[in-house]
Amino acid sequence: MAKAEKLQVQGEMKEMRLQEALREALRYEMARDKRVFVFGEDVALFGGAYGVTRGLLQEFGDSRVRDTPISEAGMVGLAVGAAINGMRPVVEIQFCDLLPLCMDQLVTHAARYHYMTGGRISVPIVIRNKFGTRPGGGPSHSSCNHGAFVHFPGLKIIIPTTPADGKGLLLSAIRDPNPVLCFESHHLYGVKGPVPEGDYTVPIGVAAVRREGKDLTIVTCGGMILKADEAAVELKSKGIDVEIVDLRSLAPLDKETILKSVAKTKRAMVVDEGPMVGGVTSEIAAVIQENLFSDLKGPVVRVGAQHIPPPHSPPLVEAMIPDVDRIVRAALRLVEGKKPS
Amino acid sequence: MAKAEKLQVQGEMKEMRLQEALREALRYEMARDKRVFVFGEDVALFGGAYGVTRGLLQEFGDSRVRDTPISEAGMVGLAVGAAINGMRPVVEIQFCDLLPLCMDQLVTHAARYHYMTGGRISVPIVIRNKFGTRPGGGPSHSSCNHGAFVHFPGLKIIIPTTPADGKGLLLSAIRDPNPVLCFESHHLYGVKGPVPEGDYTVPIGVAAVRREGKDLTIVTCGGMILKADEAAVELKSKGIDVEIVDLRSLAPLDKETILKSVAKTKRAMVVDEGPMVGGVTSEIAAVIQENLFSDLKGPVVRVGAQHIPPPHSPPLVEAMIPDVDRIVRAALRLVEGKKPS
Amino acid sequence: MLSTAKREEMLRMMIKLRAFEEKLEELYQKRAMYGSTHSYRGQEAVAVGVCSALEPRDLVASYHRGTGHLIAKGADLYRLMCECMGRLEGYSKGRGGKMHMGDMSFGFLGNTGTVGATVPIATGAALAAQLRGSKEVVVSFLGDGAMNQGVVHEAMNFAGIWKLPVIYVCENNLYAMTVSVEKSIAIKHVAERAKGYGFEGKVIDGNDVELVYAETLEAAEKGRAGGGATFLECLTYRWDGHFGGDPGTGYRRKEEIEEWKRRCPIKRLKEKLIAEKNLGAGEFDMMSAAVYSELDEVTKRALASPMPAREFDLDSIYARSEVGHG
Amino acid sequence: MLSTAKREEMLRMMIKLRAFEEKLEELYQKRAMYGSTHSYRGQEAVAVGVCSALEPRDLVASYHRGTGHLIAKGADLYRLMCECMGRLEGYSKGRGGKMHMGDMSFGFLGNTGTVGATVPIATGAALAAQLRGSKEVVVSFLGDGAMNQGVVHEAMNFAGIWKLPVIYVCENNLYAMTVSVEKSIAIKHVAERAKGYGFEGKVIDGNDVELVYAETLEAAEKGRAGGGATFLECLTYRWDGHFGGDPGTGYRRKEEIEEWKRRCPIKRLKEKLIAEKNLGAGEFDMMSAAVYSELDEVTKRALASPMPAREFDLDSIYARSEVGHG
Ligand SMILES: Cc1ncc(C[n+]2csc(CCOP(=O)(O)OP(=O)(O)O)c2C)c(N)n1
Ligand SMILES: Cc1ncc(C[n+]2csc(CCOP(=O)(O)OP(=O)(O)O)c2C)c(N)n1
Ligand SMILES: [Mg+2]
Ligand SMILES: [Mg+2]
Repeated sequence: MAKAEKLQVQGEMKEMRLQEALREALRYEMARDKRVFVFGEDVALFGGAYGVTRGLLQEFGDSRVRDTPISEAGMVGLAVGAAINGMRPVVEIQFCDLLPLCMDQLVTHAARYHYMTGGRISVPIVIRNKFGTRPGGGPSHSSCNHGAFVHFPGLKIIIPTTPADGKGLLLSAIRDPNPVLCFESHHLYGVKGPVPEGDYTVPIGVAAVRREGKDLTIVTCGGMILKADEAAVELKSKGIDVEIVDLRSLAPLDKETILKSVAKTKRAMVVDEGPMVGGVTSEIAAVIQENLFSDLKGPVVRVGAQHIPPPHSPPLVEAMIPDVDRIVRAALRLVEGKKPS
Repeated sequence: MAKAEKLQVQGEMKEMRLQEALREALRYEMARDKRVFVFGEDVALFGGAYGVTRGLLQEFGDSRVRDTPISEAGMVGLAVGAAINGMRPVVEIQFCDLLPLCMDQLVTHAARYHYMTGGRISVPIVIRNKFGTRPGGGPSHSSCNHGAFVHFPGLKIIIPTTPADGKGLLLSAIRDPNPVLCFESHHLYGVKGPVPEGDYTVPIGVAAVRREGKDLTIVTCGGMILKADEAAVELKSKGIDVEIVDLRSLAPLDKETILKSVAKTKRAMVVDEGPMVGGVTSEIAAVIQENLFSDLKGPVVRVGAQHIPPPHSPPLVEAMIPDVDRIVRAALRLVEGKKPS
Repeated sequence: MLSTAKREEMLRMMIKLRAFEEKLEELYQKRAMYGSTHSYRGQEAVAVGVCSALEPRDLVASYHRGTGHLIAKGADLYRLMCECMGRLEGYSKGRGGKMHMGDMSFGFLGNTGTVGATVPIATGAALAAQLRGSKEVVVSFLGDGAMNQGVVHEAMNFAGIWKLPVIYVCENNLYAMTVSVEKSIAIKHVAERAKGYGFEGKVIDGNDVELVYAETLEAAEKGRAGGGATFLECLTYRWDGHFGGDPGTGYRRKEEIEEWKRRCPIKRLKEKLIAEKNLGAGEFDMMSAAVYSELDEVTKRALASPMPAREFDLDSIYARSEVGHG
Repeated sequence: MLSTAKREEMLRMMIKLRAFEEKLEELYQKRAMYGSTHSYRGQEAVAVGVCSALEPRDLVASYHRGTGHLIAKGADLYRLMCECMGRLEGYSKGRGGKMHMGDMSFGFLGNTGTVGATVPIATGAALAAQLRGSKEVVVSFLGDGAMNQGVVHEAMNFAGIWKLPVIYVCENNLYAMTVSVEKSIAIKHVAERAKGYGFEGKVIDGNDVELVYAETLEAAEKGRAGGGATFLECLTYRWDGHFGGDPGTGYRRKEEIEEWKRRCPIKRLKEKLIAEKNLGAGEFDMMSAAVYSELDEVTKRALASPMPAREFDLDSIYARSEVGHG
């Protein structure tokens, strides 16, 4: 990233991939807290479809690291029950396209338990899953449905981008007394960065300003941070100074950071890998215009995925999800003050 | 309604409740098209939890009107398969809180089949369900989650308000070659209105202007039409002339009608019974400000449900969902040009 | 054999369950409670037989027809009544209503209006017990209708492969709302399905509270000893309609209802105790009167208790986090 | 007994299935196809035995490991290959890839990457046949792993209560990705579960194409005659890793793999035909060579075919409505 967020830590740093940083969080917390355990399809013997849980079986044994049958709804339901009875389960759902299978347990049960029992019960579970649209993934394996969950009260939702955030947010999630959905980007698993050692947490619900600028705020999350950053570099060369807000959490949403940035730049764009319609871009656009209407120099522009299922073939995927060029063009239109066509 | 939409029909009219009008559509189409059949929990012998399917068993027999086990996901999956193999299933899901149980079949399968088979297969199913927040319903029986489905490409979504639309939209839905989700408002089932006899359809994807006005557009859907209308009457007495757009369909969304109205009134409010965050109000606010930014005299204001699960106790429900007073106050703030607090 | 004292206690508890439903029905008619009732009358022997066999540390999960399980497991009648009435002093502060409660202080994992949804939750609670090596067992109450929910199948499979200390108590009352079990299941006894998950399924008379007690005790001991799950299909019947307002006769024959009323679980134990001379008819009436008057009392207090304020509290959706960030 | 011609046809088909996977693996290595492979090598007798016993009007639904079912049911190799490569002339115009196809012209209801999701769809297609009184039967292919999905349970229950003409062909290849069936199911044979739905479950040797054929024929006749569903658990094995790139050895013993390779379904039928003197070794080689060269040919054409344009088509999500509004 052009200008990485300064980490607020003194301790040692280690360079690692997001994938490894997430594993670090799991290892750290499993060692510290006996209540934490991990289960999911292929997480034990195989180490997880994306290697995040690799080595945990060997380190913590097959009672706390469990392979499961293919029963997503059951997995989440079991996690809810185990959490209510005092444990801290971390579940891996192989990819976010499978979340609809456990939707009832997630949105009606895990999410509502605290409220609907008058606060008597809370449900500290973490549901990790991979998301991201890419060639070859196709309609059942490469969705970005993180935006849909924002609509359901009671869930927390995190989307780490940097490896440091991967560790820090996941650690916070495991310690959080609420159900937390962790969306891990396919595009970022392999990206390296410095990660603080030891007990390092990043608060849920706090966005990060990844790049400072004065002409335009781009609000984004997940894998799109890479495209937004590239676009910012290109726009810089065209004399447009972009500020990038990385949401990190979708729920609670850090309106303060978003609004503070847009109040400064007076122009906002929301970039997301998920479908625009009814998604993250719409919510944030609505919030910004509602709060900063008279400050804005132009509409809040949405740049998200086209409203189709994620396709298989490379050119179709490219046409579907935002790329640097779409972001740059939208920025130019906005700054030049023209209505987007 | 203060000013009912003029029905575009010559034929006979009959006064009936929404509930009966929906039944009319089912009866009409079952008689006309042998491929249409109805199934769901308690729809046959009992006539449906809300009486919509009453009498169909007697009229069409137990092969075409079937009671089912409590298997929501299975029901939708079976409907998809029956549709692919040439039938026109209409499924009743007892209330929208149960839709998360069949989410995978709905959003990944029914919705994506046409796209992902390159158009070779289509899935003409109708999924009817009740929605609406009310005292005593509580967290698993009285949600409004219609807004969540907008995010998933491939579904059509209808929300009839008048009995005439109930018949006309449901008839269109059954004839549509795509999966259609029909949200039926708890608050409107019993409301009466004139319904054309015979073959009467209302196109999916076309909103209705229920009341004309020049100062402010209220965009809404479902049960909230009643509150919006009451608010309009009250605002009229305060000298504010409200135009009401009843969405009728959420997907496809009739942007044209919405934008045309707001282009005229230059002020917009979106009222919805579902949670504001990530819902219908956000999507429509985003669309309006994106398209009409420079015409607007103020931000697009969202008046939706608070971000909590639907509660059981009457005062909590009242505090959660929009009422006439909240709408009126928001309208006054908007028209007076102050920023909403 | 069970002691007389224990059996009297079960008898009193069954009366309490019944009295509660009758009171609730009365309040429903008067619109003093919100939402629907789901009367447990007729099924009392299941909740009472099961819960009497459990230890206090044991847990239960329930479903929409949950009032019986709640009371039998030890819920406070006042708080329960308040919740039905949407009062602030209800278990869920009026947020949940009678279908949405949970309180671990008396081992109640929760109930919900989504048929089948607590079955995996109960199973997960049993997993927690196993992981910790604590010795509680978990009872998952479910109706016959819930047997056809996918997640119930998934949960039972987990219980089978991981040998979890859970007892599935299926209250087969022959109907799911208006749909008879014969229409929705192609075999005579759903207990048969337990075999497919690798544990035992038994069919028992659910109106015999002593039998239910004994079978639960056995299953609980097995679970505690690491022997895994048990499925108990308890044959029983609900006397009333599915919900308040449903006479329950549109889809059931009068004779069937009458026949099952003759098999009343309360009458059965009462007559047995009387025949054994362990209970006098007068004693029974006194016991019953005491229960009913307790309920009158509770109802009066609940009716006088405050409603929640007409305000929403955004914070109420999250438990407060104790995580500090260094 | 089956005619020699029929058996030769099945042999040729099995070779075709295998050759296709090998070609796909080659293309995967060269990054000329997109997404992952899910090799069907080793399981050919199931798809071929089943589909050979079906009539053209009969339908099948498949899953992620679906190439075998597609080809055996009559998919055009060129269109199939194009789809794997994301080409415009693929069955799904490059939108779906090899896990997402459907074409009723050869009775293929579809496959999907969501384990278990096509099982209710197949069941619903059987319901359509029943409602119409048309006589097609439907085969629902599924893996052992799919047996623990909730919706599969729900679907099979529907098949049981409504006596639907569907055959569940469970290809038990002992693993779901890396998780062995013993870890995920507590009984020896999942076929046992069919009883809980009220229909027959059989365990058969899934590497014996003639047996698979015979059992399918019997089940199909039963279904057509109104006798309802059948569950066939076909014991088999996948030779390769779960997906391209997985050597398949991290969670399986080498000896196990070797043992199953010795039970190769192709070798088995070939040797039988040779032993019966119904096939010469030379004839087999010629048959094989012809299949492989057909595939080379198809691949070449597919590689030369156009990719879709880099554009999105919003209309593509809906089928065009023919409803007029008066
Ligand atoms: C998943 C789900 N589907 C449907 C309903 C509507 N419903 C409420 S209770 C019920 C019947 C439940 O039957 P059973 O499980 O046998 O319990 P019983 O009511 O007989 O005690 C139905 C269909 C629901 N609440 N949840
Ligand atoms: C619902 C669902 N869960 C998990 C996955 C990831 N996954 C893909 S294939 C597979 C294993 C499937 O095993 P099985 O059904 O036995 O079929 P096989 O691969 O052995 O042919 C898994 C876990 C998925 N695609 N869908
Ligand atoms: Mg029942
Ligand atoms: Mg397998």
